[in-house]
Formats: sequence, C-alpha cells, structure tokens
Amino acid sequence: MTDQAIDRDKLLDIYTRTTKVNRTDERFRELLMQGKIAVMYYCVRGQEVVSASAMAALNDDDYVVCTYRGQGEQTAKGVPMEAYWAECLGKATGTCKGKGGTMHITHPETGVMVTTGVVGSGLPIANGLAMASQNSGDGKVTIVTFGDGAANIGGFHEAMNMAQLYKLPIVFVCINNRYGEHTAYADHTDSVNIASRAEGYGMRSAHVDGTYVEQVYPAIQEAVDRARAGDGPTLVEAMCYRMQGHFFGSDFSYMPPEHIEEMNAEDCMPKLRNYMLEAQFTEAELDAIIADVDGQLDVAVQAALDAPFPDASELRKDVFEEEIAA
Amino acid sequence: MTDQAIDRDKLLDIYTRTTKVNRTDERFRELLMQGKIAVMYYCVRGQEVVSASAMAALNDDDYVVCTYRGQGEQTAKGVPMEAYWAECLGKATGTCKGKGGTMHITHPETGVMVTTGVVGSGLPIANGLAMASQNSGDGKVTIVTFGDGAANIGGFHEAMNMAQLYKLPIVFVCINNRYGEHTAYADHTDSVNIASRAEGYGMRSAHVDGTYVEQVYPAIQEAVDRARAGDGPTLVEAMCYRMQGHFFGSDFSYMPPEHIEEMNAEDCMPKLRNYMLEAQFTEAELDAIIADVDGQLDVAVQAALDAPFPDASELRKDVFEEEIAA
Amino acid sequence: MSGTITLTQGLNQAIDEAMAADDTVFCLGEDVAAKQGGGVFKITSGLTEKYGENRIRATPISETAIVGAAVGAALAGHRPICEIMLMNFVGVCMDQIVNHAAKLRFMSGGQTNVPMVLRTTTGVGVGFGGQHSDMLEAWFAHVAGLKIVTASNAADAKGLMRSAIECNDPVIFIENVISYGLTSDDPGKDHRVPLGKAAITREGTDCSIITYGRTVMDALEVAETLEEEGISVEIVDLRTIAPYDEETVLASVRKTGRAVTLHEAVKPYGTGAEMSAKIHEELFNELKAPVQRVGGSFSPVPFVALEQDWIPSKSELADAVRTAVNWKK
Amino acid sequence: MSGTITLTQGLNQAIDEAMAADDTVFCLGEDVAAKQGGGVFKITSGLTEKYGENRIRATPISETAIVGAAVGAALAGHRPICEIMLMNFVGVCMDQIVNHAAKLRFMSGGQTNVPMVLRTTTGVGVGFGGQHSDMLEAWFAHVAGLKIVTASNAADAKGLMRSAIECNDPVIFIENVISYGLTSDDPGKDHRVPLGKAAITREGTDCSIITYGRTVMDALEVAETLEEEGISVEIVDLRTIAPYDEETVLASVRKTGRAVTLHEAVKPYGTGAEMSAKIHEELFNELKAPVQRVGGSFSPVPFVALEQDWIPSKSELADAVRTAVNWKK
Ligand SMILES: Cc1ncc(C[n+]2csc(CCOP(=O)(O)OP(=O)(O)O)c2C)c(N)n1
Ligand SMILES: Cc1ncc(C[n+]2csc(CCOP(=O)(O)OP(=O)(O)O)c2C)c(N)n1
Ligand SMILES: [Mg+2]
Ligand SMILES: [Mg+2]
Repeated sequence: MTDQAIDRDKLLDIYTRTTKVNRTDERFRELLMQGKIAVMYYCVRGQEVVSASAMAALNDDDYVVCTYRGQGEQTAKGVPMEAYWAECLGKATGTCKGKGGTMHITHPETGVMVTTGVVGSGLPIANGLAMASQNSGDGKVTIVTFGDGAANIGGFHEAMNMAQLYKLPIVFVCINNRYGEHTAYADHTDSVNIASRAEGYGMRSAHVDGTYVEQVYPAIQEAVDRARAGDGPTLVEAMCYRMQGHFFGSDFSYMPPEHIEEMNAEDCMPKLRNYMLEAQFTEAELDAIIADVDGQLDVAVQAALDAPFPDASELRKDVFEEEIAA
Repeated sequence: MTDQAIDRDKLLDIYTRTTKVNRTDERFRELLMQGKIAVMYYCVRGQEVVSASAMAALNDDDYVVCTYRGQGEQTAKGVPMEAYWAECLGKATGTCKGKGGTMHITHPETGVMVTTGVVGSGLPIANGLAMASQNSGDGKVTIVTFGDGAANIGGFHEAMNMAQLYKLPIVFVCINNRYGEHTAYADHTDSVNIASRAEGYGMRSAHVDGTYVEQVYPAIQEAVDRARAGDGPTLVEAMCYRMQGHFFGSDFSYMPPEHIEEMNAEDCMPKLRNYMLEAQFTEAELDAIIADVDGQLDVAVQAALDAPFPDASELRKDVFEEEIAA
Repeated sequence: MSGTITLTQGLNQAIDEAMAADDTVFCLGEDVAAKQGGGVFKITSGLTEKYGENRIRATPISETAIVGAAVGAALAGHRPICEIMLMNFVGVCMDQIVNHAAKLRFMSGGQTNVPMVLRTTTGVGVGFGGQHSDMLEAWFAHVAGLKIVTASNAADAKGLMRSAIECNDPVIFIENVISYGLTSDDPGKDHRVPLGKAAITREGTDCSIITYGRTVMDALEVAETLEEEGISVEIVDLRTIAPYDEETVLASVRKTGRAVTLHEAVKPYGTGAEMSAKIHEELFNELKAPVQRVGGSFSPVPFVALEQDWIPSKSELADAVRTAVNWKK
Repeated sequence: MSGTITLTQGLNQAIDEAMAADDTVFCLGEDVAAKQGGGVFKITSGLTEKYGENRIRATPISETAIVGAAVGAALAGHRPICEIMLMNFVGVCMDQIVNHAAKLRFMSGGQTNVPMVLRTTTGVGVGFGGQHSDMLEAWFAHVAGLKIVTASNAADAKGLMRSAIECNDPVIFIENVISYGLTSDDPGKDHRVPLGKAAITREGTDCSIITYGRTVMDALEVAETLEEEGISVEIVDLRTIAPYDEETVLASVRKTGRAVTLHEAVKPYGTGAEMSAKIHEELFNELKAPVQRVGGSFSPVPFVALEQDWIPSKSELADAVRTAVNWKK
C-alpha cells in the first residue's frame, strides 16, 4: 500500500485523533503517577495509530464496540473529553453518571455503544448492532476492537461464523499487541496469526503492521467500505505493542528484554510524525495540534476533578426502566 | 488411499463393529416403531462406518467422548450390549444404573468416558482426558466425536486452540452429516468445510468421505498414531449422512428431495459390504457376523426389558460421594 | 375471539402480532425459520413466510452469538426475541445474559437499554434427562436488571409474551415442554398481561400456594382434593417470577396466615427460599405456621424411570399444605 | 509453625503441599505459570519451578476449555485445580461447571467422579466495576453436585484448600480480592479444615450472625460494638457455603433464638434466603424474631464512587441485629 492511499485531509484527521489518544494516555498516567487520581486504567501507549485509523474510517454515526483498553477508540471516535474524564473519575457528570467507570465507557451519541470488561464478549454484541443496521437498512457499519488474547475465546469464533453467514456490515479489528495480560502470543496459540483464522469461516481478512498508518488505515477503510456496500465482514489484524503493563501500575517483568527493545524501536508515534513530515506537514502545524489537545485536556481534567460524585440514590436508578423503590 | 492401507484382520474388525452399530440402530428403531419401548433415540443410520473406523483405530483402554448420537462409538468401542440396552431403557442394570439414559452413556471400563447432550461440550472435556494422559505418560489417546453443527460453538474453538498449543494426544473427529437438527450445513456456516478451520490453529487436518472405509479408517488411524507418538492433535472431518430425522420420530420434511436421493445413493453400508466382498470375504462369512450380532442383541434386549427399574433411593446416591440423608 | 388456542399458538400469535405492529421486532435462534420447519417446538411457524428471513433468522449452534446479537440489536433500538432451545444451554451464554443484557442499562447510566426477550423451554417429565430439564429461574432472579416471566396457561402466554416484547428491559421468558399443548379460550388480538402482576388463580382462606408455570395446574388439582378435606386453598400464580408481585403475595398470605411455595426447580436456594424469607420478614407475627417449601429433589434430573420420583408430587404438595394448616404454634 | 502467613500464602502452600504429595494434582489457568509471574494474584507463584509446565499450565483466554480440561482430567483420576481469574467470567463456562462437573457422577451412576477444584476470586471495594465484582455463590448452591467453599482467614484458606483438593467431588473455591492480605498464625504443614463444617467464630447468646468469607471480619467488628450495647452476638462462619453445616447453624440459632444472615452478594435470592427459609422451617416456634437478611444492593456493582453505598455496611448489619433483638412477638 502506498502513501497516496490517504489524502491529506484524512491524514490530518488521523493525526489529530492519534494525538488525542496519545495525550489522553500520557495525561492519565501522569495523574495516576502523581497520585491525583486512583482508578483502574488500561494504557493504550503503542496502539494509538490503530485506534485512530479505525475511527477515522467510520462515519460519525457508525457504531463501535470496544474493551476496557478502549480509550483509543473512545476518544478517537469523539466521546467529549469532559464526559470521558468525569466518567473515569466516577463523577455524576460522566458519560455513565459515574456508574460505569473506566472499563465501561458508553456514549451512544458518538456511536460508542458498549465497552466491555469481559474478554471477547463485545464481538457477539457488535454483530447485533450490525444486524439491526442490516434489518433496517440504515447504512451504518459497526467496528468491534479486541485483543490477540480475545481471539481464543469461544465468542470470537461464534461471532465470526455468524457475521460471515449473514454478511453483516461489520469489521472485526484485532489489535494484536502481542500479549494478553501476562501471556505472550506464542504461549496462547499456535496460529501463525489471528487473521489466518478468517479463512476457516470463509471470511476476508487483512494482516497489517498497525504501527504504520499507511498500512492500517487503508486496510480498515477498505473493510468498512465493503461492509457498507453489503459485501460482508472483514477481519483486520493490526500488529502493534502494548508499551506499558496490562494496567497502570501492574507488573511488567515477564516481558523479555528483546521484546522491550523491539517495542521501543517500533513505536508508532515517531513513525506517524515522520510520515506527516514527509507528507509536507510542518512541525509547527503538528505541534499546534498537540497544544490544542493538551489545552482541551487541561479543561476536561479540571472539570472532572471538580465535578460531584453521584448520589447513592443512583443505585436504584437504571437497574430497570422504573426506578426501584427506596 | 488404497485398499492395502487396511489389513484383513482390521477390516474384519471394522466390519464387525460396523455391523454392531448398524444392527443396534435397526433394532432400536424396530422396538420404537412397535411401541415396545418409548425413549429418546438419536439414530445413527448413515454414520456407522465412521464410528466403527474411529473405534477400530483405538486401543481398548483409549478414551472416547461422544454425543447423544453416540450409539455408534459406544457399541463399536465395546460397551457391553446388555448394559447398553438396560441403560437406554432406564433400568437399574444399565451402565449408569438407569440414571443417565440414552443421551448419557458412560462406561469407563471400555473407555467411554462421557456422552454429552450439550452440543460441543465434549471437546474441552476430551482435552482434559488427553491432558491427564500427557501428564502421566500413560500413552493413551483420546478421540472426541461431534457433529458439523457443533463446530460452530465456542467450545470447539477453545478446545482446538488449546489442544494444539499443548500438543495433546487427541483426535477431533467431526462427523459431518450435513445437518444440525433441522439446519443444513450451508445454512449454518460459510466455511468450505470444517477441516479448513484447523489451519487457523496451526493444526493438522484431514477431510475424508466417511462412507468409504478405505478413506476414513486410514485417516483416523494415522491421526491416532501421530497423537500417540506425541506429534499432537488432528482434526478429521468425515463426511456422511444422517439417514433418519434428528431423533427417532422427528420431522424429516425440511430435507430437500435431492438430498434424500444423494443420501440413499451414498449409503455406507452397501459400500462397505462391496468392499469386503472385493477383499475376498464371502457372503457367508459376513452374514454369519450379522447373525451373531443379532443373536447378541436378542439376548441383550430381552435382558434389558426384564430388568428392574432403579429404586427411588438412587436420587440420593451419586449426587456427592456421600449419600444424601433421606 | 371464539374458540380456543394452545399455549404454542398463544406464543406464536403474540410474536406475530408484535412483528406486524413493529418493524424492529425480529426473532433469532436455532431452526426457527421456515426452511427448518418453524422451530423445534413450532413457536415461530409461519412467520418467515410473512416477515422474511432477516426477521426470522435461523442461526448456527452458537448461543453466545445468538444472545450477543440480541443484546446488540436491542442496544440499537430493535426488539429481538432470541431462543435458547433448552434452558440448560444458558450455561454457554450466561455471560451475555448476566454481564451484558442485565447490566448495560445501569453501567451506561441509563444511556442505553436492552429491550430483548430470551425465550427458552425446559421441564421434567419428558425423558430428556440430566442436561435438558433444569429450571434455572433462581439464577436469573438473583441478577439485578432481568425480568423473568412464565405462563401457566395459553391466554397468559399470549398476553405475557406481548408485554415482554414491549418491555424496555430484558425479559427471560420460560416455557415448559409439557405445557405447550394446554388450551385456553382465545383472548383475542392484542391481548396483554402486564408484567409484574401476579394472578389469584383460585381464592381460598386457609393457606396460600405461591407458584408459577406448569405447577399451577398441580396446585389447582391439590386445592380441589384439599377442599374435600375442608381446607380452603388460595393459589397465587406469579406470572412474573422476578421481580415478583410482593404486594399480591403478601396480601394473600396476610389473609390466609399460611403459605406454601411450589416450583419444579430443585428446592435448595430456589425461588421459594426468597418468598419464604420475605414472607417471614414481613408477616412473622401474623403467620400461623412457617412457610413450607415444595420443589424438585436435590439431584440432577434423572432419566425416565426416576423422573416422577424427582419431580415435586401432588401428594407432597398436599402434605405441605396440611403441615401448615395443622401447625401448632 | 512459628510466624504468620497471608491468605495468599495459605493458598499457595496448600497447593504446593498437595502437589508434592500427589502427582495427579495440577493447576491450569490464565497467567498461572512462572513465565507470567505466577498468576495475577500470585497464588501459584514458585510452583512452576518445582513442578514444571505440565503441572502449572498457563492457558489461553478460554474459560470453557479451562474448566472442560479440568473436568476431563478429573474423570481420568487426576486432581486439577483450575482458575477462573474473576468470578463473573464463570458466565462463559457455566455449562462445563453445572451441566458437566456437577452432574457426571450422578449421570454415570457413580462410575465416574470429578475431583476438581475451581478457584476464583471476586469482591466489591476495589473499583473493578460492574463486570468484575459479583458474588455468585447462590447460583452454584442451587446446583446439586457442587461444593462451595470460602475462607474468612489465612489459616482456614490453607486448610480448606487442602481439603478441597482432596475432595472427590467438584469444589468451587471462592476468594475475595480484598482478603488476600489477611494474616493468620501459620497453622503449619498439612493443615486441613474439613469441608461441610462451620466454625463458631465468636460465641454469644442473643443473636447469631451467619456469614462467610470477607464479611466475617465485618461481623466481628459489629459484634464488638454491639457488646458495648449489651447485645451478645454469636458468629457462625460457614466455611462451606453449600451444602452448609445445618446442624451448627440450627444449634446456634436454637440457642440465641435470633439470626441475621450476611453476605456480600445481592440480597434477593441470595444464600441468606435459603438459610432464612430453613431456619424458619426448623425453628419457627422457638424463634424470638424473624430472621433478618443483610446483603448487597439489588443493582449491578457500580464503579468506585458508589461502591461503599452498594456493599452491605456494618451499620446495616448492626441495625439488623438490633431489629432482631428488639422484636416484639
Ligand atoms: C472472559 C475473560 N477472561 C479473563 C479476563 C481477564 N483479562 C482481562 S484483560 C485480559 C487479557 C486480554 O488480552 P487481549 O485480548 O490480548 O487484550 P489486551 O489486554 O492485550 O488489549 C484478561 C485475561 C476477562 N476480562 N474476561
Ligand atoms: C449448546 C446446545 N445448543 C443446542 C442444542 C440442541 N441440539 C441438540 S442436537 C443439535 C444439532 C447438533 O448438530 P450436529 O452437531 O451436526 O450433530 P448431529 O445431531 O448432526 O449429530 C442441537 C441444535 C444442544 N443440545 N446444545
Ligand atoms: Mg493483547
Ligand atoms: Mg450434524
């Protein structure tokens, strides 16, 4: 795939989304490190370009289903920063009134329909969103993201087979960061890669290096376009790295030094920056984007820190449509 | 594969096992038709050669896990006919004291470890038996049989991936009879065949016509030998037909006439008979085997009919090791 | 409105009417379409012909994908009715039901909801054995966010199914293989029975039997027998098993002073335990006897020969009522 | 025998000692081997080095395959200890636990049995949110054929785990994330606590609190507070949640005349309902007050801010005891 596959507007769009994801991750770790906040956070450093490219391939009203490690998809799809941060801090002004938390960001207005904490459970649900689109003819496409480890759970298999059988308008994006929690890829499967499993369902697939925008974006965009045209699903496997522990603060020691070395050499962020410069964007232009995102983050984080916690009466709300009596 | 792959002794062995399966099936349907018995029975007509070949590829103490449609594996592996029939009629003298029934024949003495009624649930359990063999080095091989429909459930996927990862001594035998309950193969998957899914796990596979003993037996024997040698699992898909409804007495009308025609033309029983005759066995020899099996069936069925039902106190036994107090 | 309908027909009509009224209602499950004969129990018979294959989707044997698809479609504002052929198979898809369908409204802070129906059938007495006969409603009742419904007769089946489809929360709709043939007077088009409301199936003054589904028929028979002994039994048919109609249950027991809970599910940790605990909490001083519980034997369901020994019997039920009525405080 | 151990160490030692004593004991689960650092909660730390990778198997994220493998290996006479990292994930593998592990002894007429342990952890109060915090013991208690065990302290954890491994029936062993750091005096090598036997953690005369696991500590604290008010509380730590030690429970309540059940799981249809129902059935005339139940709120577990509002509080527990003690019959 060549550079020309991505036009400049789209490239700028992807860069902006990537910056949001990356700066949000940095900010999150900074706040945690400083002890200003104390919540579970699943770092996305090393995956930014995959998430941003995937979201850039979608329309605003298309659907996304992601996981606990979904910050990239959430912010890149456009979940408002204030509501995002407020939810992560468990505040009443959060997307989910502070009841969902970091692992369960939902924001239907921007198409973020489910963030699941159960590995692999998003795929079957994503099929349902796509089924609704197929039945109603609303023309929407659903992207579901999941990890390499998730590809070993039964729900993956069932969802892949069903999506292909019905030719659902869905794209399965496997973010292969080489680890599932503490377990390296080679210790959880003998598959040459996850994409190779698609053929067994008669499904189309693509295997790309997700640290290169020029590989991952065109592959996902093509898959989205096909899905929208009624040509059925694709499994896109995007190789990348989880550059931090499984969650913030968790042990890292099981990763062999060679892996860490490779990971640092293959960081997607400098690669993207270089690519942008080669595409004749200027350092100043790009820095301005970063500064803008940082400014937005300052505001959003402060608002979230200042926001109130939800009231205990919230425990009786949203269990059912009718509130439960006190 | 050529005739020479199967020596005469083995061929006679397979013929004898096939005859047991076939005559048991015929007898079952006869008794049901006559109203002499009234229990759920999942006919195996059309699959006899697959089951007999698979069991002939095993040692006596190897393990088998099968399904509600497991009569073939059970009788071919050697479950004593009297205990088999008594269990099917719910009698105290049955393999499981009449508490398991037709869908749940167990007989560890002959290696029949589990017969499950939940589609696909046998595969993960079979892995465990193979894992025990691998850990203890007892040299046993496990065969698990399941249908084409079962290949779409999550447990199939998880079990295949795990078996290959650990190189377990197991053979997965998919008895593809072209239907899962009322649903035809093409209506439950887009996979070209089930065997094609093995590659996605890095697993070896074979796709054979299970109506021909000269195809199915060597494929399974090779897989068993490799498993026993420590070379890991194989997925063997044996194509055949379910020549009756899903269970005895159930509707058949959803099968298109072309399918019924093809099925009748491809009946494994006359094919096996021809093959035996070509291999210089005589009509008389073969008829004697049938007569012998029929004689055994007469005795077994009568004994089962005459046997007592279990006592109600059995409800308190075998729930836990200790009997539950009355 | 003339004539009678079977419970099967009641379910089929409710689904048919709902599909005609609302384009977002659709069915999915194994063997449910016309090509497969309209479902193993024929509940969706004739509907593919009317509504097409997108709205009556025959699925692979993939319960996690089935329920997951229902959850996802419901999140998108559709009203899926998915079928798990037999209740025991929820074992392979509890995650989608419990961690997702039940919780997404709450975890999203009310931004999304899951208006789906999960239909499933089960029951002891048909010789299906240990892995096809369990009543597992107590599992679902223990999970916040799910409604659990079952019908004791054909008319209620129709009315409850229609309400379940229209409910904006996930509903587990439990059928019993043995009850499909039950007949009722046809309640007519657009019949609805509200969720969360129990029915007083029979009025009485000495003891309340609280039950639901198939065993309502057993309770009625036993009540007739006991009437001859001079014991007047009131029968409460919960219809919605959970969250159940506490008001009606407590009012009945307040009146009779005695209660027996009855269900086919195994007795320990069954729904009867919750009813019993609640009734004692609320009416301890008024109760004339401790609440008695009747339920299935504490063992897996056996094959045919022992099924009738396993299942709660009418004589056990009658004895439980007698124990309550003869209790000396 | 000198010094103290943490609950984590207790579990680790029990498994280590069992593996040393019996070649057929082995572990499997996600991240459990040395390569992964000995498990997310370090329960299997150091064991790969001693027993090798076949006996400490790090698995793919495949809970159905994990539990299924444990069932199969157990059928072959081995004693697998499988780990489901967090209890909510049983949702993806209930079938193997309930339809297979629990039932195979019965369905085979006693020819086979399933001597496996399923370890899992859970708990509210660590900010894991709606899909990682549930206590689901009531589901398993409702299934014939399973034993359910949990420990309130490190010494019991060691002794109960050893007994669980040696049990010839499947055991669900529930841990609580918050309890891993609890310390006990080291009970020494080969310590065993028998299954099915409750402990009287504290003697008292006015009211029995029946509980298990993490909340035993809460009960102890509340008992101290109430002592100051002149209320003498007895605490029964079930240790085996199901089938539970009815004899000890009933003897305690017979003595005190009052009972409160306490668990972290949501209150409706929880194990407290069964205890309450049973106690009323057996001791109705002797009870001085209805059994009170304390449990988690009836909602999914919320994210951090509301966790402490969700969880049964010590003041709720104290109030429940006071209600029982002040009851006027
Ligand atoms: C069904 C299930 N099993 C186990 C877990 C615990 N767990 C959380 S994340 C994780 C690793 C997932 O790896 P992968 O799918 O590669 O995603 P990544 O974390 O690398 O993004 C595990 C095992 C879970 N959440 N759900
Ligand atoms: C998990 C599960 N889902 C559904 C069923 C109901 N059911 C029983 S047999 C069957 C068809 C299975 O088809 P296949 O695997 O091809 O085996 P076959 O019956 O053809 O031998 C179905 C759907 C079940 N037993 N278990
Ligand atoms: Mg990963
Ligand atoms: Mg089949």
